[in-house]
Parts: sequence; C-alpha cells; structure tokens
Amino acid sequence: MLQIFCPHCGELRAEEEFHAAGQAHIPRPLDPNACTDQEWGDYLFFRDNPRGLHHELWIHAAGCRQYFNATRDTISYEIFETYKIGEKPSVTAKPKAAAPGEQA
Amino acid sequence: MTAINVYQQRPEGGKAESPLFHAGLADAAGKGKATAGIQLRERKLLGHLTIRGDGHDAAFAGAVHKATGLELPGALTLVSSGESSLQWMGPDEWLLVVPGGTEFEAEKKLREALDGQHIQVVNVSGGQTILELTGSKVRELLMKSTSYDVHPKNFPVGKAVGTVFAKSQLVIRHTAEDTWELLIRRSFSDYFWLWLQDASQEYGLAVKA
Amino acid sequence: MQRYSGFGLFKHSLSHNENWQRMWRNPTPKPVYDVIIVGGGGHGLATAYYLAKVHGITNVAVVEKGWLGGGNTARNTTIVRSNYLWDESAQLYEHAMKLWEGLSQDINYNVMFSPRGVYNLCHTLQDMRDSERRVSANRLNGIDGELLDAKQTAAEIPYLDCSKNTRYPVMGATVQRRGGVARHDAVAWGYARAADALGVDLIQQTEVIGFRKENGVVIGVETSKGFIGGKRVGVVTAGNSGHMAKLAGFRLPLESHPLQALVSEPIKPIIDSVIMSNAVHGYISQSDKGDLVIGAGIDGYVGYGQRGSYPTIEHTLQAIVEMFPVLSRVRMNRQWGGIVDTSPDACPIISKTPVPNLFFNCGWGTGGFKATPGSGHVFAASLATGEMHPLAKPFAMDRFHSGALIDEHGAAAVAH
Amino acid sequence: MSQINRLSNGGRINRNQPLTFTFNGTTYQGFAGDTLAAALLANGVDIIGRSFKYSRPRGIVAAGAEEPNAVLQIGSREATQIPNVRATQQALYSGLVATSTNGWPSVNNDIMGILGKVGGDMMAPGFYYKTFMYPQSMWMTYEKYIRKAAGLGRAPKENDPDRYDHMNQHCDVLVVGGGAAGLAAALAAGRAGARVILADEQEEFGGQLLDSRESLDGRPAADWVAKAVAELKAMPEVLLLPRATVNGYHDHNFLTIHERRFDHLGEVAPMGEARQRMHRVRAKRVVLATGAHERPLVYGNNDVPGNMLAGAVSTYIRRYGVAPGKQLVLSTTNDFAYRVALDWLEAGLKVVAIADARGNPRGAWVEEARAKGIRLLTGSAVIETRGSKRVSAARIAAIDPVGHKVTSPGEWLECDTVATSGGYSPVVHLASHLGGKPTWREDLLAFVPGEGFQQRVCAGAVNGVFQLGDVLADGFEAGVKAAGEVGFAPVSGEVPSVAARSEDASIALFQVPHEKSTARGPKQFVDLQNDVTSAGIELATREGFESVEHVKRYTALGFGTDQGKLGNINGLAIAARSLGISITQMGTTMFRPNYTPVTFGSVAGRNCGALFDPVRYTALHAWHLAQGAEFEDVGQWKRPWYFPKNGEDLHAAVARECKAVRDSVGLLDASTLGKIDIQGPDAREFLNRVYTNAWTKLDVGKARYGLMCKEDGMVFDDGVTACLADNHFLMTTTTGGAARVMQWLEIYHQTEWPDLKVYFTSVTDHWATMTLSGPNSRKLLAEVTDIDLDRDGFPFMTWKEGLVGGVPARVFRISFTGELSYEINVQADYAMGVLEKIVAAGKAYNLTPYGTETMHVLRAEKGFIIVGQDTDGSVTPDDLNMGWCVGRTKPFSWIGWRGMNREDCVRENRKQLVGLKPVDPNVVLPEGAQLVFDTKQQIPMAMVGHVTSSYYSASLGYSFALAMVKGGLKRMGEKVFAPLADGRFVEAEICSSVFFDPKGEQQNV
Repeated sequence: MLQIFCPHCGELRAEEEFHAAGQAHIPRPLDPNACTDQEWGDYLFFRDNPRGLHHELWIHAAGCRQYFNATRDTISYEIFETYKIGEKPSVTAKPKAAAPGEQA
Repeated sequence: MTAINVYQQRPEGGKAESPLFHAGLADAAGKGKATAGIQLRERKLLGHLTIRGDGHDAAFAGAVHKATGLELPGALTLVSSGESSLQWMGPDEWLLVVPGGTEFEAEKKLREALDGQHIQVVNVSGGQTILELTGSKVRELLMKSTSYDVHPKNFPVGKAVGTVFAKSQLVIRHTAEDTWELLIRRSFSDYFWLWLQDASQEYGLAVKA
Repeated sequence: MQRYSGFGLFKHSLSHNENWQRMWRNPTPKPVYDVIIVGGGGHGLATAYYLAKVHGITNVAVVEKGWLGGGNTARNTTIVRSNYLWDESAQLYEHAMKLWEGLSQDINYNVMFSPRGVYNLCHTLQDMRDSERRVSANRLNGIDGELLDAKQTAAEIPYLDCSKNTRYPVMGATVQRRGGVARHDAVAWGYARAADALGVDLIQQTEVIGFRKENGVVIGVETSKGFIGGKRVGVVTAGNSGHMAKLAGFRLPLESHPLQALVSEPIKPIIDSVIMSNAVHGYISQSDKGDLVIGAGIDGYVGYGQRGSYPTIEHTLQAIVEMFPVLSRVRMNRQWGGIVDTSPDACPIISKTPVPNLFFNCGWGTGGFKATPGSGHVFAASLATGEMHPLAKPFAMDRFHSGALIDEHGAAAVAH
Repeated sequence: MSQINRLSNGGRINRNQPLTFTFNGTTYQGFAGDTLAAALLANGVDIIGRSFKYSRPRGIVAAGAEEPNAVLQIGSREATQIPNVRATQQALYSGLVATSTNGWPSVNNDIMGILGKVGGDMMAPGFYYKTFMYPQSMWMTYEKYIRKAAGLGRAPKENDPDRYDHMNQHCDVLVVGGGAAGLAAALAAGRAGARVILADEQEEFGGQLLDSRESLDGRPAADWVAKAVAELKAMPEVLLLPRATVNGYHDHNFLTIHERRFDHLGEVAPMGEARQRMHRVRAKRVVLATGAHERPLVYGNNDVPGNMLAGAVSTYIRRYGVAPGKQLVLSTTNDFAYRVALDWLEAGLKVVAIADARGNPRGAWVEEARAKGIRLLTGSAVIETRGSKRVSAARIAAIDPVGHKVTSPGEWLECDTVATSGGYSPVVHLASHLGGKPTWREDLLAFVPGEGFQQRVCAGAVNGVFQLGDVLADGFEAGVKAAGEVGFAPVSGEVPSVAARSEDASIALFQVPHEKSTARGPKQFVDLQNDVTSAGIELATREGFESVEHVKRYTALGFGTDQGKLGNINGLAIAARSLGISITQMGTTMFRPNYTPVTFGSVAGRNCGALFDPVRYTALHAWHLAQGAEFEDVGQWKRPWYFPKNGEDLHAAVARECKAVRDSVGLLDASTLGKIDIQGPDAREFLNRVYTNAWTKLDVGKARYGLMCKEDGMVFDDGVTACLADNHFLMTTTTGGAARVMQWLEIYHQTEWPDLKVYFTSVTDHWATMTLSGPNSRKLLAEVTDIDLDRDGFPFMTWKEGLVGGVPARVFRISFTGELSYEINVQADYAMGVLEKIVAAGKAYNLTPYGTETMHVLRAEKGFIIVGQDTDGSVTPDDLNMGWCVGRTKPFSWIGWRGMNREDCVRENRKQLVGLKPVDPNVVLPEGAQLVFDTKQQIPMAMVGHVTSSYYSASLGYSFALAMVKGGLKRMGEKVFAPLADGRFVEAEICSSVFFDPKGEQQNV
C-alpha cells in the first residue's frame, strides 16, 4: 500500500485515502469543436502509459477532497513528488538508475 | 442577499430525530459497565455549517473571525471556544459547529461579514452528527478502524483529520487527552454504530446520555 | 515431435524417463523471418503455431525477453468462457472457446481444459436485467447460457451463502456450462512445443529494444542480442504493449494496471465450478491440486511491478468470505500480480498500426487467457495475409477515434 | 499414554501441566509448552501423513515454519475445523484433536502407497500433460479421479463462529524476528526512544537462543532472552507481538503481521475476542532479523520417517525434552550441525556416526565430538537410507571432494534417526517481496537479500552472519542504524558477551551422489510436500525447461504450503548443475507474500456479513420497516422496493401502489437522490458546461431537468436542478451517481476551470425528501402546509418555501410519475415528524407508501428514463430521443458535445429508445431480452436491440416496455420479436416511449 504526501494536508497518508485519476497534464482542448475525430479520440483515450516516470492525477478522496499531481515510478512505485494543480513537476527524469524488480 | 437563498430550516420545537435516534442510545445510556474501555455519547442536533472560501485571503479569514470569534484554523486543525468549534476540512473548506438552533444566526452573521466575497455557506446540520468517544481504550478502537496514525505524537489534541474509517470515511477530531470525536454522515451512522459496537466488544462499551 | 500418449508414458517409465526429448529447441536466430512475433506468452505462441499449422508459414520467430509463458499467461486465474455481451466480442471469444474444446488433441498436449461451468452471480435487480440481456444475446449468438434464480443457484453451488443474511443477497446467477478452466502453463508449453515442431524458432531471453524501419515500413526488430529481420512483425506483449508502441513511435489507448490474484493452501475439493461476482467483487475456482484460485481486483494506477495494493487483496477475501463463509479458516498461501493492458472499452485491440507491416494484438485487459487460441488464430490469419481477419476487424484501433466502441465492462466480469 | 521419547529432564515444557490430545483417534499426552509436533514425537508417532503423489509415509522433519510433512487437520467439531496446520507451529492445548490429511484407510496402511511404489515412474513431472487426452470426452472423467487426490486438509462445512480483526500500527522501527539479532535490534532501537514493534512467529521470543548450547554473559542464552524481553516490556513505546508472523512486505514499507491470539489455547476464541488479528503496519524502518533455515541434504530415500533436519533434532531435545529416536546418524557439511550429536549424546542416547562431507574438519564442536568418542567419517555422506515406516539403517560412503561421485561402497549402519544439514539458507522471503532479487554468495553458500525498494536493514543470519557473537553485534548495529535513520540517537545499554567458538568453513553439497544415475537410483526427494525428486528436476531440464520458473512450474517444486522453504535451494542447485550453469545464473524464483499462509478470515477482518459494506439508511427507514417494506439495494442504500400488505407478492403490491398513485396519492421516500448545493457567481455558467441543456435562462424559483454526458457524449447521469437564487442552485443526481457526479464536478472545477467562481457542497444527507404523487397530492399537502398551492401560483417545475407539518421546507413541484407531485425537502432530523403528520392527514386520501418498483413502473409509463437501466454508457441523448435536452447552440463546447458528434455517434441506424407494446397485452417481456426483426433466421440471429424496462401497467391495462432498437424511431408501428429461452417469440409493436398521458396534462393539473 502506497503512502502519498497530500500537498494540501501536508502529510503522508495511506493509499486507501486516495483515488488515482489517470495521467496528469492532459488539458481539455480549448476549442473541442475545432478538433478532428482523430484529435478528440487522442484526447479521450490515448495515454503515455510509461514504464518508469509518470506524472499522474490523484484525489485525496477521504481527506481534503482535493486533486493534485504526483510524479511516480511505475516500476518501483516510488513517489518522487506531489504538487498542486497548476504547478509544474520538478522531477522529469528518473533521479537514479533503473531499479530492479520488474521481472517475475 | 438575494443572490443566495438562506432561510431558517429548523422548526421551533417539534419532533427531532438525530441520525442515531433509532439506535436506542437513550435507552442504553448508563446501563453499560462502569469499567468499559469505551464510553460513547452522541453530540446530537448541533448546528453544522460548511464554509467555503479562499483561505489565503486575509479578508476571508478576518471576516470568519469577526463572525465566529474563532481564528480560521490551518490545515488539520480545530479551534474551539465554548460550544462552538471551527475545523479545517480542506484548503478552501471549514466546518463550523455551533449549538443546535443557532446555525441560522451564525450563517447570517457569516454572510454579513463575508459580504462581497466569493464564498459558500451551507447548512448541513441535518446531514451529520458527532460521536464522542472517551475512555482508556479509545485509541485501540481507533487503531482497529483507521489506517491513520492516532498516536499522540502524530495526533495531538486540537488536530482533526478526514480519513478512512472501517470501510467508509469520516473525520476524527482529538478534543482532549482521552476524548475523541467522530464526525459522521447521517446515512452512514447505523453502519458506524454497528462497527463501533463490534470492534469495541473486547474492551466493553458504555453509552453516555 | 515425440508424440504423447498414455502408452508412451508407460514406455518411458520403463526406461526411467531418461529418453524424453526436449519440448522445444534453443535456436540461434536466423537473419530474417517471414514473421516475427514479439512476446512469447500464450497469445504469441498460439499465433506462431497457427501461422505454421493453418497458413503454412513456418519461417517464424517468437522473440521473448524472459521465459515462455512467463507474463500474464503464468499469472492468471485460468478461467475460460465466451459469454460476452456484444456480437463482436462474443464471436471472438466463442471462436476461442471452440478451439479450446479440441486444443489438447490438436497440439497433443493436455492443457486440462475442464468445462466445469462458470457462474456469474447476481445480487441486484440491475444485475438480473444485465444478466438476462447477456444470456439472451449469448443464446442468439449460439453460445450456451442460462439464467438461474436464487433457488437454483443455491442448489447448484454448495456452500454459497444464499441466505438473506448477506449484505447483498444472491438473487440469481448466469451459468455457461461450457466454460471452465484450463492449466495456464500447459497452454504456453503446449503451443510452444507444437510450434517448434513445425519449425518455428522460439528465442528466449531476448528483449526487443526497438523496431527497424525502412521508408517508414518495419523491417525487423532490434533486440538485446542484435537485429532480427522480419517481413511482418506482430507484437503481442500485453502489459508492455504501451512500451512497445513507444519504441515504434506511436501511442495506444491503453493503460497497464496491476491485477492481482491469490491462491489458498491446497484443500479437499469444495468448489467444483467457477463462481464470479461483480457486485461483491471476487471470483473463485479450485484447481485439480486443491488450491482455491481467487482473482482480486485491479488497482487504479499504472503499475509495471507485478504486484498490487494490499487493500485490494483484503477486499477480495472479504468478498470470498462473504460468498463462502465456510472458507474463513482456509489460508491464503500466495498472492501476486500481473500487468494488464486495459483499454477504454474492456475489449482488445487487434489491429494494423501507423507503421506498415507492424501489427499489434493487445488490450486484452483481464480477459486475455480465455481468448488465447482465438486470439492467436485470428492474429495469425491477419499476419499471414496482411489483412485483418473478419473477426478481428471490429477491434481495430480506429474505433477509439470514430467512437465505435464495444463496451464490455459489464461482461468482463469483476468490474475492473 | 507413555511418552516413550520424552527425556527425563530438560526442555522448556511444564511437566506439572500434562495435556491430553488425540491424533488420528488415539489419545496421547504432552506437556504445556509443547508444540503438537513435539508431543507427537514424544509419543513415538512416526508417520504423520502420506505424500501427495506417491502416497509414501512421511514423518516430522523440522521444528518450525519450514515443516513440509506435518500438515494436519485440527478441530473437534465441524464449524471450527482448521485445515493444514503445521504441527511444528501449533502449541499443544488440552483437548486438541488432530488428524492426518491423507492416507486411506489410515496413514499407517495406505492403499495408494502401493500404487505409488509400482507406478512411480509413470508419474514423473508433467505426466498429466502427456496423457488423459484421448478421447477428448474422457478428460472430465479422468479429472474426477485426479481431484479425489487433491488437497491436504478440508474446509469446515459450517460457518466460522469466530471473529477476526485488524489493528493499524505505525512505528519507527519494526523488527521482524525475535531471535538473537532481533532482540538486540529491538533493544537498541527501543533504548534510543523509537516506537518499536518486535514480532516473532513463535510462542516465545528467543529463536535459536532457546535451544542454544552457547552461553551469554556466562549463563544459558535463554536467561539473557528473559532479561531482554523484560527490558523491552518496560519500554512504553515498544510493542511485543509473539505468535505473530510478518507475512507480507508491501510497497512503501507497509507490512502485515498475522497474530494468532488464541490458536494456542483452542480452536475457537473466547466470546467477544478476535481469534486472529492482522496488524497493518506502516514502519519507517524495518529490521529484518528473520534468521536462516537449515538445508537438508538430498539423498536416497531421504523421506522415510526418521530423516530429519539436524537443527530440528536439537530443538526437540533442548527445548521440548524430546529425543525423536534412540540411535542417531548425522550427515553434515558444516560445524554448526555437530551440536545435534553433542545434544543427543548428552541426552544419554547413542550417536552411531557422523558423516562429514569435508575432508578434515577441525572446528571446536567437531573436536568436542571427537573427544567424546563419536565415530566421525570425514569426506563422507549418507547416501541412502532404508526402512519402510521408519529409518532402520543408513548407508554412509565416501564421496569425492566436489560431491559428484560416491568413491567407496560405504557401510550400512543401523539407526532410527538420520539428521542432516547441508548448510543454512537465510530467510530472504520478506526481503524479496517487492521484487528484490536475492544474491548468491559463494563464500556463504547462500542467497542473501538483494536490493528491493524497502527501507530496511537486515541483521543476523538473514544477512549472512551466523556466529552468535557476530549476530548480536549485527543486531545491535541494525537497531542503532534503523532508529538513527529516522532521527533517534543511540543510547547505550548492556550488550551481552559471548565466548568465541572456532568454526571451519562448510562445503557445498546439495544432492548427495549415488552409484546409480539419478533417474535409476533410489528416489531423492527435494520437495517433500509435492514429491519432487532430483530425477524429476533433471527430467525437466532435459525436456527444455531451463528457467528456474519453468522448472518450478513443471515439477511443482516449491508450490506447497511451505513455499519451498526446505527444498528450493537444493532444487535450483540441482537444476543448475544439470544445465551446467552456476547458481547465480539460475537465480531464485519470485518470492511473494505470504511468508507463511494466513487465514482468509484474518485478511478480511470484521468486514463481513453486516459489515461487509456500509449500509446507508434514510431518516425514514424506521417507518419503512414498520410498514413492512421489502428493500432493494441501490448502491449502498437500502431503499423500499415495495410495501406488501396481507401476503401480497411483488406484482400485487405494485399494482395496488400504482393504482393508488394514479387514483389518489402515494408517498415515496426520495431522500437517497444525490443533492448538491451550488453557490457562486459562475454557478450558472458551470451548469451550462456540465449539463447538455441550457441554464442561462432559468429563473429564480424554477427548476429544470438536465442530462449529463461524459466527454465521449454518452449519458451518465440526470436529475432536476433548481435555481434557489441568482447565484444559488440545488442540483439533484441519481441515487447511485451522487458521489460520482460530485467528484466529476470537482475535477472539472479544480483542474480545468479553477477560474470559475463556484463551490459545491453535498447536502444529500442534510435533506430528507418525501414525494407526494397523485391527483390528491395537492389536497393532502394543503392540509399540512402553509404554502399556497394554487395551480398557477405554484406551477409545475417551480419550488416554494414554507412550513410542512410545522417544519420549514422547500417544496418542489416536479414529477417523475406524470402525476401532480410535490417533493418535500426538510432538514433530515425533522423528517419523521413531518412524515407522521402527512400520514395522519393522508388517511382520508388512502395515502399509500410506494417503493422503487412502483416508481419505475409509473415513470416508464411516462417514458422517463432511468440512467443505468435504460442506458448503459453507450447511449447519447439523441439515442434516447432526448434531443430536446441538447443545447446545440450553447456558446461553450460543453462536456459531451464534441463526443456525441464523432463519426460513429451520428451515423444512421443507431439503437434508439422506443416503446414496445406486446401484441399479447398480458405478456410482460423479460427485462434484458434481446430483440430481432426476423424470427425465421438461423442462429446466430441478427439482434437489433434489447428491452431495458418492462412492466405490466395496471392503469393502462396492458404490458409495455422500453427498449433500445436499431433505427427504432423510424420504425414506429413495426414489429419486433423477443426470442425467449423456452423457444417462444414474444411479438411486440414499436411505439412511442410515452404511454401515459402523452400531453403531460396530469402533472400540470
């Protein structure tokens, strides 16, 4: 069970208090009507799904009910930072060498 | 105040049933063992107001203070004065608890003080209730129920947190050394009551009036 | 290929089993293949087998970064059924089901396909409506299915708590009696052995690290052991599909999530069929060894760790004890996770890609194992001809742009 | 009842407290402090069970968690049966009833055993993959017999009377294992002031110190254990958990500890107590002091009862005062195992010989053994043993230095016990749960923990540190380090002194050679529980299974309840040798939770039955109960489904309720609908963006129905929203969608449009909602309210404030039944009082409570949809024929608009919501039934839609349905058919989805 630092409550909390809400930083197109079906489909469904560093959206559902972003390694599950909506991530490359443990 | 619809929602007199009315707490009161590790009391029919606004705005904090006499608390804290308390619920949300029947006055005062600001005040008195737990085993009971750390080092008096509890959610408020409060939603109150009875079996549970 | 039979077993026992042959070779890669399959799981191996068997294309390599059948093939709860709602998916899964029914004989390897019946429990009125809808659709698609009431359900599933004491009382169930379980490892090994016998090269411990293109057209794969040429390349890498797509230069409408499962210690048979419940969120069967095989939920975040969140395991066992209170004293032996590539409509993607001659078969999410033979069969046909097999066509990637989704979240069992 | 193997003195048992128990129906006696295994051995019980595949007799091998054979059924009555209890981990209690799990008619005389002997070679690994295939139809028959042999113990057939619970723990340092290293670490961390948990799986702390030959501070090691435990107990921030196994190490230093609180006292817990407790621990640091498991040697017939781990024999002698035999042969590769010979001798029994695989061992204990005159055969090993139900002799022979060949014929020595030790495997299980790969250390001949996303320190044997003095030092250091890393400076305290003991290096030996090839020699068991032999492993590699996972899966090595604690290292060493690769290249299989198995009950905790999922009730629930309501689960809510009277069934009750609403007035508890209070100057703009229809012109005092879609254009919720004031709205959502909608509003507000000035607060629980519906609702309401209900003054789709039953209320004149309706909202605390007044006044109007079923019928008669029943996430507003609810010209591209204009969403011939009238007015179409146009077609039939809602309407006098039909809106008057399971076709006519009062006059009266 992960432990996640809520940037609003200012504390580490258990994963059970949160819900993951997918990849972060996917803004709604400003003019959806100008999007082609291709572009709209990309917005709706196509994701980076990276093996490694991932910026993702979470909500502190049982706590302050705020959405925020997290930078997490999808292999080690290490969380490098959490930050408020509107802020930019400060970790954009893996701080250390690829970790073990992915294989069966 | 035409922009917002505000009115007295509580009748004068009339039959009132708190969320745990049908649990028969009144009948059970005083009948438990004096040695019970957990004592439970429903702090019922209080006035609950949700206040939303910009916590970073000094004008907002000042107006809330003016209207309530309470300093706007920061993250995870609870301030109280007499029968009233003000609790941080989120970066733009607070809960004001006042004696039952005074919430309409309190709301009017708040709206007056906050006039011109973008805020929300909502009477939620009918939707929630507070369970007060005291006794030597309360911490153990809480540990059975929530993954939040209730050790006094982490959860001193005056702290209040929204967290998971059993298979639902609520707010835990630490109000005195051996006294904790659970702020619960009306529709979940029977579930929590059942849970608390079950989880406190080994410690003994006594209901207080 | 050394043929397997009861008599053979006896014969070999006389020579103390010293003369069994290798099940597959350990070949050195050729410079170029007609078809390269990336991913040596059940789907990839089945694809290779059907390419050779049905289409006569034997100059085929399966490139696997670890060991054969070592991904989700080795980690699933082995359920086989075809009772899907929509025509497109029902036909695809039923195609697989028909192949399951003769698979052991076809590949001369006992995959222990055991049609002991798959029950989906209903706990709400809406469950009952949805079940009627699905069973009705199944029947008209030629797929067996029955809707049982609470009494029949109780009679058919011993020890299931059908009383009113449960939080969500059982109101009924659907059953697909042709559904059941198979031995997951055996499926991979059986296909591998059969494909190898037809000349397919199974190249293990070799990771694909890139796709080589010429004029935008794929001409082979870069691997940890060097370049391997291929006229067509089919990628069947489940949870790692997103990563493969990235190497090929495009994105997929997929997220890879941890999906957990667990087994109990072996106990004497008590659960004779497969029982699944959407509403209370758990499913269970019992292996021939006596282990209760239990599927847990999917975690809500992207995860490649082959492990998931502990609360998910808790919820699952709560559901199992809720359904079968007699099991509360049984012990959980082992838990683990797979990486499932979930698509927005809970249906697979069997598709051409923006890169000519590069094909993807992915997005099976939680439903991959049951489709193994069918998936391999239609993907082989597509790779053989360069045109998508008719059953695969509705599963092309462009549906996520046009909006022609095939929403199987309801039928994909435990609400993932 | 004589305990023939009980020594006359020694052990940590209480000889003054005899306990009686039964095994396989025979009554025995043991002592308090015994494990069940110790008591069985004390009583000379050799055969404890039969092996899984070959049904060979098996006895107790080990003394702890690694025991593969002594897996028993416990329980004196049905409901409290416990399957698969390791006798080595079960404390003896008075009245314990244990039985073997296999063997027929008994473990001593087992029929299957004969089959195992003759057919053994036919059951090599993978044999089932190679047969039972023909004919295809026979597999299920074969499998029936295969399943007969499945499983060890059995689940009870009655429900468990016990409770289980969880305890959430947080600590600075969790110390796993209470042996020498763990105690030292806990002391160091505790002294520093850290919050410490020390957990150990055994009955008491101390681990190997409890049966050690070595002394601490010049006194028996156990004395120091008592002192250390006393010191820890006195520390307020230290929690000691004996009988508590750390079974899983999860992400972010979350671990679970399975505590068996009453298993040592009986098969059921005392009233009110949880039998077992799962501690869910978040530890800032973990000290793994999990020790090591002794590795047995693999030699011919090494499974015959009497073959045991060397250390286990010592444990039984020193800790339990039990010698499991009379004549001992020891086969070892290391010094440490010599203690068993010395212990055995001190117990007054005969040590026949020691075979040491090393050429010239000279350690202290070796010399002591020599000095005591024990026969020592160096460069030798036990090659095989003899005996059917108990070892009767062992053959010791010389082997070459690498252990590949037998170099002398050796000699058969009579004995009844063969103790072996092939070295010690650190217990790396927990250290590897997050995927960390253990590392092979050739100097130790052992895997030690690798890296692995864990904030932990390893100490003692798990760390590859074996000498007692070093172990203690390592433990103290680990405790200091762990506490130090989280901010606690070390505080000095007593550290015991240990006399150094000289020890020679051990030698690598896994599979002992035999003159015959592995396949032809006597069976050498690697994994006892699964009957995996070295020949089987060699066969697997011969057949091409080269990865360690393949070998495991093909042979079932390590699949048992012991998860390969005993056999895995030997197995992979044999596979590596067979493949000609190193052990490092071979690697280990994945370690996954659990370290040892845990009950489903303890994982589930008390979240079962009534506590399985929260139940939500409305403020009026007690009244519904008093009216005899049947309830429907809607999300977590219990909603009244119908109110049967005088034994009515659903249909009769619903017909009566419907009629009452249409004829007079009915009452529905609508409190479960989601309600969201929305305030702010941009509230209206926000509504414009999240609803499909337009909200700009909704006046204060009015209400409007709205649809919500996701970005894909598919309907996902609906409800009525009222304008309470210019900047103030009250939104209602579906019952099941309330939380979802709230979160959806928040995500758009917080992430996309934070600039919009609006706040949302859920008031679902604050308001109780009573709906009065029917032609007499106005008259009835008028009797209890001061609100002017004038038809024009309080028109349809408006709301008013006033008193109802003396309580301030908001009354909405909206309708979901098509009848004149009022929704009365009052603060929930006062709802019951209001209800009672309405009911009292309602007597004159035959006021009838109705439930969700009647509501569904009435709304369907009006063609009103229920999201989630008539929609399934693939339906646009146009598909629902609700294009009137789509603001096509709204300036902002609201949520759903772009999605519903994608290619596939605007194509012709989509499925559309229509009404259906069965040709036979008495036949009710099944909800969910699929529809076809042509009954003549063969299967597979072309399905054109399905029935979403279907009822018999008492007021209309015929059955009707709502359905999604391909191009349905253009097919009015055409026929569709529902093919039923029994072969019938129900014919129905496609019609408008509005059956009742199409002009909407009733609700406007």
